[in-house]
Amino acid sequence: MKKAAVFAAFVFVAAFLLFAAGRLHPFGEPSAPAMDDYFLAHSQAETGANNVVTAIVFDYRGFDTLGEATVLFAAILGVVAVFRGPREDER
Amino acid sequence: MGNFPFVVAMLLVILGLYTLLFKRNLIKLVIGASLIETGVNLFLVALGYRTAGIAPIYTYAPPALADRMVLPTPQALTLTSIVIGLATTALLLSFAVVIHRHYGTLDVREVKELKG
Amino acid sequence: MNALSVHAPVLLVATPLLAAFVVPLVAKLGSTVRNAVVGVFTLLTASLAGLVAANVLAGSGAPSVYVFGASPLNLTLPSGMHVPIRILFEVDGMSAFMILITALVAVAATLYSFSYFKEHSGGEMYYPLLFLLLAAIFGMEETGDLFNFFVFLEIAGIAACGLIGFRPWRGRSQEAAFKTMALYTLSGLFVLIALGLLYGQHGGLNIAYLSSRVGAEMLDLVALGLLVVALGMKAGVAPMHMWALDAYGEAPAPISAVLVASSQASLYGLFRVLFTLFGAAVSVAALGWFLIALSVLTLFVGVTMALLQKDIKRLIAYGAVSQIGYMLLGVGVGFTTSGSRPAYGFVAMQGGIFHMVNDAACIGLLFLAAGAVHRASGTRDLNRMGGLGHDMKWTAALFAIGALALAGVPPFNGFSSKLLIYESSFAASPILAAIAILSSILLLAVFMKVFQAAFLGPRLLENVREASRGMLVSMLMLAVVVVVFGLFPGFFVDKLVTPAAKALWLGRDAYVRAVLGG
Amino acid sequence: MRGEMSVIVRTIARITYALILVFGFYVILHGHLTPGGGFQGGAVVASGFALLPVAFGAAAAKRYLNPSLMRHLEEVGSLAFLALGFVGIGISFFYNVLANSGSLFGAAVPFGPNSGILNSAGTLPFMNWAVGLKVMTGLMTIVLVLLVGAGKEGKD
Repeated sequence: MKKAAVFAAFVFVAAFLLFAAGRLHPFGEPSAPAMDDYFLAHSQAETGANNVVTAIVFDYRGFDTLGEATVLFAAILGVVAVFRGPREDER
Repeated sequence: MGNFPFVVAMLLVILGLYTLLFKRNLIKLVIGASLIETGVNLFLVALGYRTAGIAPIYTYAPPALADRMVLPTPQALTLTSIVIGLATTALLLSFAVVIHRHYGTLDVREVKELKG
Repeated sequence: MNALSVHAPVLLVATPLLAAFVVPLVAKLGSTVRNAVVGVFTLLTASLAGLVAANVLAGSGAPSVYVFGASPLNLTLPSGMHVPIRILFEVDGMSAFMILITALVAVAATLYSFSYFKEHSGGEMYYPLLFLLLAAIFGMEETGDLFNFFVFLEIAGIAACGLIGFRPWRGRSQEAAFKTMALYTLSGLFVLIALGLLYGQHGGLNIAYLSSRVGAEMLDLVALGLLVVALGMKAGVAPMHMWALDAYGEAPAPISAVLVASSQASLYGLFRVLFTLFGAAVSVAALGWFLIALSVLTLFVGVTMALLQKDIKRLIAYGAVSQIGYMLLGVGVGFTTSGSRPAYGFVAMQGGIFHMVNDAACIGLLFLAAGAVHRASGTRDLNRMGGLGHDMKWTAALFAIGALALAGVPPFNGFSSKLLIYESSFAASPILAAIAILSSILLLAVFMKVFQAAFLGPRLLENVREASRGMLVSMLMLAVVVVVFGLFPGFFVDKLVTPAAKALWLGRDAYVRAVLGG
Repeated sequence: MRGEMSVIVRTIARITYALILVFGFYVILHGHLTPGGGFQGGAVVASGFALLPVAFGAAAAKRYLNPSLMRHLEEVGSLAFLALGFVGIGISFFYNVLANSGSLFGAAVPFGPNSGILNSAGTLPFMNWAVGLKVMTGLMTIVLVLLVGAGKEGKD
């Protein structure tokens, strides 16, 4: 019973994902590139970086990168905590 | 089939979803989560492709093609999501190792202590 | 405004991040220094939260915008552009309200942790993870960028799972952490797919910009569906609530309290998506009924399953799940009646939102008290404890306050918000009001039983000692909030809840205008 | 991965180890000019480090790479990155103060394809270094801790 419900949900989600993929703009022709064209045109002047992706990662969306560095930091803390030291008193 | 690559990326997501929902081995669950991540990353990168575009880097870019670069934002997003995926996978794997240490098995059906 | 006020929204996130990076380094100097540093940073974060909220609530009601890396810092659109290109924070009444809740829980949880984790190892990892979780929650509540929201969602998920599995010698905690992490990953990736779809359609990631562009097209609706499912999962809405029970049940007690705030931040994200991102695009009434259906299911599952539990923390976890149902019910009723009877709809919204702070305070209090009971008695099985009230008078009294507030008994705060929900949902459908009241009565019965089993009767356990002073003070802090919000609901509804409800209900245009101008 | 591998693997590892490291540092240093950056370069360096436990065994690798030192270096990298965000707070968080300033890394770059000016891009190269340090030490911490953790399990 529970498995059937999960399977139904799975089929539902899969159908939606495939439908969405089919309905998107044709591959190779982005429909709204205004923001990206801005990056391509201005990143050299505004940040001085030839690599536009680096300019976005560290300048235009630098705060995301701080978050991503934090994610790695959190994962390391989690892994180290899980594998730490000897067993302690249950309480 | 103008957007075949999107369909392929979504198929990868669906495969991962299937693995995550119906497999019983903890390591396979981690693989499922990784598959979904890969599919989503492919999807994001594919969103920004321009036919016959070049990488958005001006160093020694061929001048004739310099006005036809692929969109850079999806690449930056993918970079972020790859690192996030890596962090998730590392954490999931270490939980799996400790679970194996406690119960001597990786089968979710034998691990289930938390019920109700 | 002075420089501190201007930069307060970003400092609110940067300060706990700084703390998380610094604490492992100063932990070498001993636990006293470490605790001092942790305390200072917590107080600093809480006062910044107060400053941010005060600035917004004292202002004209327009959202304040902070653009990262822009010069000047409120330049959302470079000249000639119609798309915001940089990440920005956008703080309105609802964000301010959520920030205050988080800050309240943060201070109580940190203070409690000082005593609770005294003898445990790994403090140099525990406090940084706690700070990361708080920074991520604040970030989720402030950000105006969908991808940035996703990043903070993932930080919150990873830090939370690190904390749930923080006691690796308990196999069950690892199991709960694995389960939770798998589910968080899934929901995070759903959010990522949804924002990929929106980005592919409209070429932007800013919530305000997307809000001005999304329509009732099929692709946008698929994105909406994915976002609702993903954020609902993370908030612990039935039928995807299973992780929440394990996570709340197995996490250390102060973390369970912070996880409630984290779930509420996901719920905030859900409301933000429904009201702001898709506020102008989708048919309101149908979505409202969908939310109501989810909320009734959540209430039903939470309350009925709570009746069967023997483990005190798991039982409270079911209580926490049922409270999410109340919040959804209030907002769902607000959604359905917004067209036909806006007066009732607004009251319902107020009720749902007011219930968030009440829930954070009383569920947090209950989790902390349960942690104290577990620490003192060494068990979480209700059948094996009894008569703890003889030795733990304060904890018993505080637990009773939390339980009565949770069950919606006057004069505690749960009553004042539930009353708003009862009367407004009665306008939508009397059956809903009946269900809501019935759930409250059942919750009261459940917690009467728990209180009786744990605290009353003959002493079953020897050598039980009262919780330490730090734990009691942090519980007392939440209890004061519970009582004060219950005694003067009108004041808080006026000052805090109404701006939040307005920002969510009517604030979409202002939210978009603050970024796109015009 | 507990023992060391065959002499072929060890010899190849000795040769490629240095090359991988050099390539990784090159990717980090030129992050603002060529494909790559702090993350990619850091990952390359970490994979070079990861060769050591693969080829020579975990015990030998732990003599050279100290997990707790790695972890603290990772924290330093995070702090440096956060501090670089704070550098611009006079204007706004993450504002690139050094770009086009004429000072270090402040050279202006003409629009369009060029051969690359290393002394450009303002705070970006510093951020690349901070993130590179963070990622290389962070990934290595995870690898070493998982190695030790999995090793413990074998002894139970």
